[in-house]
Amino acid sequence: MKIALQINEGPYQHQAADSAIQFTKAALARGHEIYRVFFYHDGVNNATRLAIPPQDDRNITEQWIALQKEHNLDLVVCIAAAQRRGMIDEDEMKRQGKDANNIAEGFRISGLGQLIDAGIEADRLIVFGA
Amino acid sequence: MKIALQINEGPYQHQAADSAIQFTKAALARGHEIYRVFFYHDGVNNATRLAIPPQDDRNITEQWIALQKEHNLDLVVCIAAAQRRGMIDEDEMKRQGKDANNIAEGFRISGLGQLIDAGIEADRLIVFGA
Amino acid sequence: MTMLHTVNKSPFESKTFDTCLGLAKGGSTILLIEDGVYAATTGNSVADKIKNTSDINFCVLDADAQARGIEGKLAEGIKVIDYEGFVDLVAEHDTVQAWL
Amino acid sequence: MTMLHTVNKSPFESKTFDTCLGLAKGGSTILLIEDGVYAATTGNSVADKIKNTSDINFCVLDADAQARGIEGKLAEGIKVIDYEGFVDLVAEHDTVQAWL
Amino acid sequence: MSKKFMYINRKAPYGTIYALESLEVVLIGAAFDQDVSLAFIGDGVYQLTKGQNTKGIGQKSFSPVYMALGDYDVNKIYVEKESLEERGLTLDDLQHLVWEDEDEDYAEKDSIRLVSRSELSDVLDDQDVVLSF
Amino acid sequence: MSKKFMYINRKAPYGTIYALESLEVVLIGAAFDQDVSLAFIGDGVYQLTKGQNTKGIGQKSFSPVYMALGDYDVNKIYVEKESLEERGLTLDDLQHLVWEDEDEDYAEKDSIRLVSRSELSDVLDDQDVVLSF
Repeated sequence: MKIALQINEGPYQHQAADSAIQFTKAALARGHEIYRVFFYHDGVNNATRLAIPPQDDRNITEQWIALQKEHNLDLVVCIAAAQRRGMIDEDEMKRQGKDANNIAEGFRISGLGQLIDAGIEADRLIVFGA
Repeated sequence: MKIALQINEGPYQHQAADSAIQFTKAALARGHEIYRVFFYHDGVNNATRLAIPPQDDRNITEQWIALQKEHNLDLVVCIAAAQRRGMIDEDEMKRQGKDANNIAEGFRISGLGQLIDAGIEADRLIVFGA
Repeated sequence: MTMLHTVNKSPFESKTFDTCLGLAKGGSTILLIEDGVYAATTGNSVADKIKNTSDINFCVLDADAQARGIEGKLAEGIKVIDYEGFVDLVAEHDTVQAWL
Repeated sequence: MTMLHTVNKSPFESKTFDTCLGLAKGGSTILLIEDGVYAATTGNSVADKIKNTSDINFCVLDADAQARGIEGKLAEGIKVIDYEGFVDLVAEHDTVQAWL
Repeated sequence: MSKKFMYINRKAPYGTIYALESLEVVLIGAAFDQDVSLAFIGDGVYQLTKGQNTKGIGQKSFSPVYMALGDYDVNKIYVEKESLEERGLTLDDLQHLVWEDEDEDYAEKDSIRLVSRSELSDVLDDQDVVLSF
Repeated sequence: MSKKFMYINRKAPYGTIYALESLEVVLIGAAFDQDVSLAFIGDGVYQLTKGQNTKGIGQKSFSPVYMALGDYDVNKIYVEKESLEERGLTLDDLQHLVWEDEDEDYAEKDSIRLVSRSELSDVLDDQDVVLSF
């Protein structure tokens, strides 16, 4: 079955970001396809490559990157939400005249249409948030 | 009177970030001193210089920067909270071996002791959060 | 000592307002801000709680009430203040407790 | 159609659980996750609400119950499932509604 | 094949960004030619109230956008009766949202459907995709 | 001059980060030689419960840190009785937090003070600085 996820909250602040990862791992283990993970609202903050969590703690972004590599996940960061919150990739950086970017490899920035598309194409859409 | 603020939430997601700015402006207008603004939890996300909010919307970080310049405010970003969330300045970038930084000019990264110090030295401490 | 309490959650979705009311001492002030301003409206069960608490001063932040279009529906006895009034309340009370 | 409802807020601080209970149809499933798992504990007013709702299946996520140390205090009739069980519930029901 | 999309709005406006950013999805989603409904439950009903003036809080008001939903063919807007009552509100406190029915010579019709909890429960049960904010 | 610092904890652990990051301030703050108290109200009482095992959720458990508070001279821990009762909990469900009293030959004493809402109200009223999480 094709399952899509929407994540509304940033890493560490709310457990929603953790639950989404645990759910994704279990869905893959059960043989389902993860059609897309859409990061919306503060959820876009999961995509930063600049975080340095305590060494004895989990690294949420690294977990997504590992899952992405292993299962070729489509990790989409909402562009409108990302712009408000200072999450940008190299293309956006150049286009907007900013001097740095912070999106980790494995995530792509795209529009809200990708969320609607996930709703249409996936068999199930599940939202994690606060 | 010396007033210190603690801000627990990021910009745009919760109104707390806006309320803190409006309160700060009003406190300055009433002749009080803002002893320190301490950004904690997701509040550290207020300090990014990479955000590009919609043109017809407010820019929360720019508002802090303007207030900082005009009133020489002490804007402190909690280092532990910032590290978890990918908010880093140039020094931290070098120290941690990261390839970019995102903290806006006018903010400084420091430890939780700065919050306790604010509690001790300021006449009032007020918390904005969710 | 006197305490200023701020409440920024809607009383219809969160228990925060009730918790604040339960712990606020007589003579203290409760300031409703952000989504907390809905507690200041009439015609619902929260209005009765405020009405029955005569020894606490209730204030509502004007800008937040206007943003939500409720300035014409405020219960009696609730004082409307602006951000500078908020600052004055902070200065006038000994401590500030934010019920987040 | 059958619906899976998820609740991730504590029923003691938020009205979310009540809202979900009010709108969930008979035959649907309510899965308690994150801080929502406290609704599955005994000896409080929430337990009675669950007890009196016989036509809805209640589940609680094991990892979240264990994290909060409540696995020994779960009310009767609440099914304990792991993350893979969560996935199975998603697959078995036609839609998923997250009560955030 | 068209799917039934339901956007569930349960948060008050301005205190958090969910109401605004949900509205952004609804507008984008309208281009996808699906069957779209919106539900306003709990504090979500406050999103539709009249007279919102955000000048003092420094945020942009998105209240006028709800009036435009009809132009995007978003015209099934369910408001839970019990949520209104609990807050001391009536339908008169909400904006009058309308749409023009092409099939009936562009007759103006109400978009808001006041439903009881039990009726709304049936509507929810009939959806294919539920987006929650 | 020493000030009275009160940390108010009202959120359950793990669901949000407030409990953990508040604990980090308390530990840092302990070095500042102020008069420190902690209050656990509402869902905050869940922070102190026994038997927390976070292995399954991938988060680190900070439950053991509460046991160490006594070593940092943080030994005024107020728990609201009504909050416990509402949740079907008793003092036995909480960790047994203790501290050693130097002035009484390091006698072990309880850190948790079970107080009624009305007593807690008086304690709050007596503080100079209140940090809320």
